[in-house]
Amino acid sequence: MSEGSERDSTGVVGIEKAPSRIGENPENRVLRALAESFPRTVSGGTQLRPGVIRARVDRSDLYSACRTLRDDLGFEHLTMISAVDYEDRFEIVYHITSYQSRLLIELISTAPKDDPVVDSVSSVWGGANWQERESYDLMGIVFNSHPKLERILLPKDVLYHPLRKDFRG
Amino acid sequence: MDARQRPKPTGIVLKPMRRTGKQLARTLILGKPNTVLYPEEKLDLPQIYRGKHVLDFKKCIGCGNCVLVCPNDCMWLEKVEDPELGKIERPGVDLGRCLFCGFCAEVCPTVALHMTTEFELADRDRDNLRLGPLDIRDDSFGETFIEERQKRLVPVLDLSKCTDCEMCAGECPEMCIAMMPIENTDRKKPEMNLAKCLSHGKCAEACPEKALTMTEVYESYFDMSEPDLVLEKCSGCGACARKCPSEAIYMLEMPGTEKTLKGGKKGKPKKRAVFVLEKCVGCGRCHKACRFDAIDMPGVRK
Amino acid sequence: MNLFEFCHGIIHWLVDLVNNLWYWLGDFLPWYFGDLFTAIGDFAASEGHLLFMTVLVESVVIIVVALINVLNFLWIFRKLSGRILDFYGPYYVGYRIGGWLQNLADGVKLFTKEIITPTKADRLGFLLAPVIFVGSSVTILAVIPLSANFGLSTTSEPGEYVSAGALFALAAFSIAPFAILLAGWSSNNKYTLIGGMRSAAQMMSYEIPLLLAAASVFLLAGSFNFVDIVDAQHDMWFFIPLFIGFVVFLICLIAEVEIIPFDLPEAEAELVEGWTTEYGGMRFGLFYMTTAVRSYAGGALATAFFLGGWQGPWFVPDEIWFLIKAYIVYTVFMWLTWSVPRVRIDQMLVFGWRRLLPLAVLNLLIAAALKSGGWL
Amino acid sequence: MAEMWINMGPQHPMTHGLWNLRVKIDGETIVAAEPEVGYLHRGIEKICEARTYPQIIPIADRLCYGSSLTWSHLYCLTIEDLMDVEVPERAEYIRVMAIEMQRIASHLMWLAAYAGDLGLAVGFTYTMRDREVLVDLLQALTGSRLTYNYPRIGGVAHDLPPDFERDTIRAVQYMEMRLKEYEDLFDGSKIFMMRNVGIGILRKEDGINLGVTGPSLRASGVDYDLRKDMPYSVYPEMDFEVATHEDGDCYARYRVRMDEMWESCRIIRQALQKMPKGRWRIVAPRNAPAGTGLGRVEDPRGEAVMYAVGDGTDRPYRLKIRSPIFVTVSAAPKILVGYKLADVVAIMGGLDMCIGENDR
Repeated sequence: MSEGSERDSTGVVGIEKAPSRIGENPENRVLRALAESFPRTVSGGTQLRPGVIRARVDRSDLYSACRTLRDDLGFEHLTMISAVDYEDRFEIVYHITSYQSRLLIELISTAPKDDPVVDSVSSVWGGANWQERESYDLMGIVFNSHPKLERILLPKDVLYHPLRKDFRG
Repeated sequence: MDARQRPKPTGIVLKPMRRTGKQLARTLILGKPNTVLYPEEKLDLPQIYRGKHVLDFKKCIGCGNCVLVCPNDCMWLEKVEDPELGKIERPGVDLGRCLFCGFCAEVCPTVALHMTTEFELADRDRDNLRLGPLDIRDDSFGETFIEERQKRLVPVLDLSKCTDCEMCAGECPEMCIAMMPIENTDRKKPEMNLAKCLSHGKCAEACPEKALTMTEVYESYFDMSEPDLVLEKCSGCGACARKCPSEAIYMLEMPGTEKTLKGGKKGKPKKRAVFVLEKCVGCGRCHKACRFDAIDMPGVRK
Repeated sequence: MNLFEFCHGIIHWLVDLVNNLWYWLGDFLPWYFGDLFTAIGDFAASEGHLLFMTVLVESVVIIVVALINVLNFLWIFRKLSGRILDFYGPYYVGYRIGGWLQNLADGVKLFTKEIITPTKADRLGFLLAPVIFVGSSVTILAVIPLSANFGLSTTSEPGEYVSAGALFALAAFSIAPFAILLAGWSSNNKYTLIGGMRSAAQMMSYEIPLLLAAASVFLLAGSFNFVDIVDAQHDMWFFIPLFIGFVVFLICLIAEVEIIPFDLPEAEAELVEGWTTEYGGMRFGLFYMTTAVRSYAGGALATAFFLGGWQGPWFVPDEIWFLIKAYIVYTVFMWLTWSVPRVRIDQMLVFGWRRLLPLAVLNLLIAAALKSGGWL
Repeated sequence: MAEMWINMGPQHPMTHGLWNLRVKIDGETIVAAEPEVGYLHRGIEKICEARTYPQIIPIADRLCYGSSLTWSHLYCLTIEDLMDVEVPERAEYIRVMAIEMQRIASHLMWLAAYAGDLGLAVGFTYTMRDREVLVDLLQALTGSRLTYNYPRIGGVAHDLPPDFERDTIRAVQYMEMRLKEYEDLFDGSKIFMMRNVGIGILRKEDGINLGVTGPSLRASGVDYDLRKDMPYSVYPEMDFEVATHEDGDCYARYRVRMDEMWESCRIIRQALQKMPKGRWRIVAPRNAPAGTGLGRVEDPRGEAVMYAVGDGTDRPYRLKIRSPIFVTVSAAPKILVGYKLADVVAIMGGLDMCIGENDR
């Protein structure tokens, strides 16, 4: 796959492309690059710890934000997708790692209770495939344009999503 | 990289055959392979091995903390009659559901519950795995058992003798005693910061009324919830004091709680529950016993 | 005295005893009974009947000895595996004789199990496969002599045995793959099918080097007879001049008896239990036992062909020498088996055709050169 | 032979657990593969929502039967992050030492299963025998043989037992001796090399994109180890090297795990040397504040992550567990296609499946 080697180089170039200020740490650089690319949809960028940053992204721009993260900022490893059922919303949390700058970004997207749909990122990271299926299976989040959105841990014929808070066994 | 040399992948089958041949020669000459012939030989188990439970009836106070902390709900409290101890409540355990995590032994405030090294617990009948308190009773086990948790001397206050003289606070070398007013009353009482206390015992020596006594308590690693009295609701009935397994509650007349009668006269002071938090094991029985919801205990269900 | 004479003597004595009884009994009965008894007695004393009964008893003796041998083999297999793998092996059943009775106990257990035939299996093939497998393998034992005096012979002349015994043994050895293929196909299971196919390919490619290595021995000995082959090794055991052939023969034997580097037909990691997956109860027990029979036969063939047969110092009987050598060959098999992983089927076929076959041919050339040069 | 589907599992010697690998074979060559998981789903994430924080520790142990200590440690790390608890230094050293022992034990168990898969029974028994040495040590330390329930939120359950340092040093010396023996048994065997070299090649780009982590990724040449690159606990104090290999085949995965065992022996020695005196446990608060906590550790199988959401009570609101092998097995079809049927056991065995954490 020529795409891989290309991605290695573009990742480095992408970080260099963003004009760096003196003394700016890589966490802030990533946050600023993300906020500059998506000024309206990315918000709440904070640094939690050295090496760990958090940002919120609107679900309309989730897919393109993930593309930017992978292609331009070098976040090539999707660590985990977790879905949380809050009282008023679903939160889909993406933990994404960069093998080059050793950073972890916690990208949070929200979906309303009555419409738990977000875009699938399994075409960005192949590792997202099963994790999205798991979120669909246990929490009922629907991922748009997922190649095979089926139940994975539970049998095919169950009707509920057990990790939702309103689920009573 | 000192001890490590990357092996060169050489040899066809002779290298592994040399290893297995050595093994064959060793077992044939010694005549004893590594296997333990189980029913005849057994492994040495360490003392902290978590097997079947034993309960020291005399040390157990029946607080039920083991029941609270059990992740699998496999313990329960059962009423038993003992010729020496009278009517008591002691825990039983369902080994069929037990995870052998050892939390029950770890949380036990008087170190009455232990786990032995006995692991041969299989049975043909599931009911036989439900062990009541009498099945796990072994009053002498604790003598053979070295408890890892340390005992600790802490000052315990008898509020009825206390005269608010502040002598103890002045004597403490670690400065961990402070006189705090009791809410809604006129009294003050010394409060100890037990995290700083080094068990010198100076405060108990200094107390002129002998209201402070040094008592041995086991260290606890579990943050059990503590009772909190809502003074307005307390009727002074004393149900909590009767239920408390560790005698950490006693009833005391509180000056400053008298109702003002007609004519400016003051009535008798009310009896109120007083908690000795140093002794409290956090079992929540007072909370359950209180009919007036006067005792708050976060996290304990009624 | 050899086994034939021994059995012949016993049968003769028995027939004489019974005939005397007949004749004595005939004296007391009416004449027609007496004539009948005389006729029966004459038939019993006739040369043909005596020969037939002798061979029958001889076969039974040989089979019983062979089956006890097989029990020994299984015991050695399990005990040796245990020691190499650092555990005890059979221990409690027959405690005083080192757990020797464990195999009998397992056999009894397997006898008590239900024999299941899968619903969609080809019943005839499913039934026939164990019969062919066990029958052909046990037949090998009939022609393998334990010594010059202990074997199946047709005359009382020592040394005159089944004249092409070695050839017969090798032929019977190679019937088994058909049974395996039949078992694999008739079980109607994908694992068994793949196992059977693998077995066919494996046997086919390892049969040829095996036969070529054996052919070099026949060439040097100038005979297909076991006794002649062993006699020809009186001066020098054949594994010294034919070392390449010896190694090729051992490797091919490992493939033929399907133990670990080449146990692909029943590779339990990928094919569950290979072609025996659907067999249960004593049918499986028979397969298990027959594997030991084939291992013993392989060890015996290697002993007879290359290791001088029953030749050895006089203080141990010839039969024991033969058994000891066969056991040592088997021990080496076991040692190798537990030291290496299993190969893959394509690697194995490549190894068979590209390495072993040229080596076997080279060995045959060496043997021919030795023979024509007159050195041996 | 026509193409046909073969079900390897749920009851199959290759699976080491309960899952199903459907492979489509053409003769003996694999043309398609499709893993099916979920047979061992116990709903641990839901169970955790009904348990108090300490009660989850023994349940986190049950996630993986091969390396249970890593998972309870990961859980404790996560909750310490959520609660902002500082762990005593001695406890950190004890944890690191115990985890490295667990890592060796887990890798030995993997090696045992792997050798058994390839048909090398000696490899199985010898590695399991030597794993017993470490299990005995962990038993003396924690009081149990498989599910240790040893870490606590804010420390560890017990201090080191008497004579533990001496026994550990002896065990490490024994292990180093044995590792050489394994290298003779495995690397020195031509047949083992035939079965491993060039089999199941996972290329670097594919490995990164498919989310493969841990030894399987390091075998493909990615030098990424959370112990080095995002250090937790006292790993920054330790001097060790990250084992990597360039080839990405089964042999590389085997080699990386063997080298990791050597490195773990080094870490155990250092942890024993540097271990300070002092307390090994503090009392953790009962309730967690509202907020999130994240814990990441380098599991023997890859990158294990837990994400906890607290809501101010004594029970977690949500606990998400990222199982490394769940993602790795989703990459299996990519690795399997094109190899022989017999290579399935080598490839899937080389990925170190653990169904307990996979299905949760």
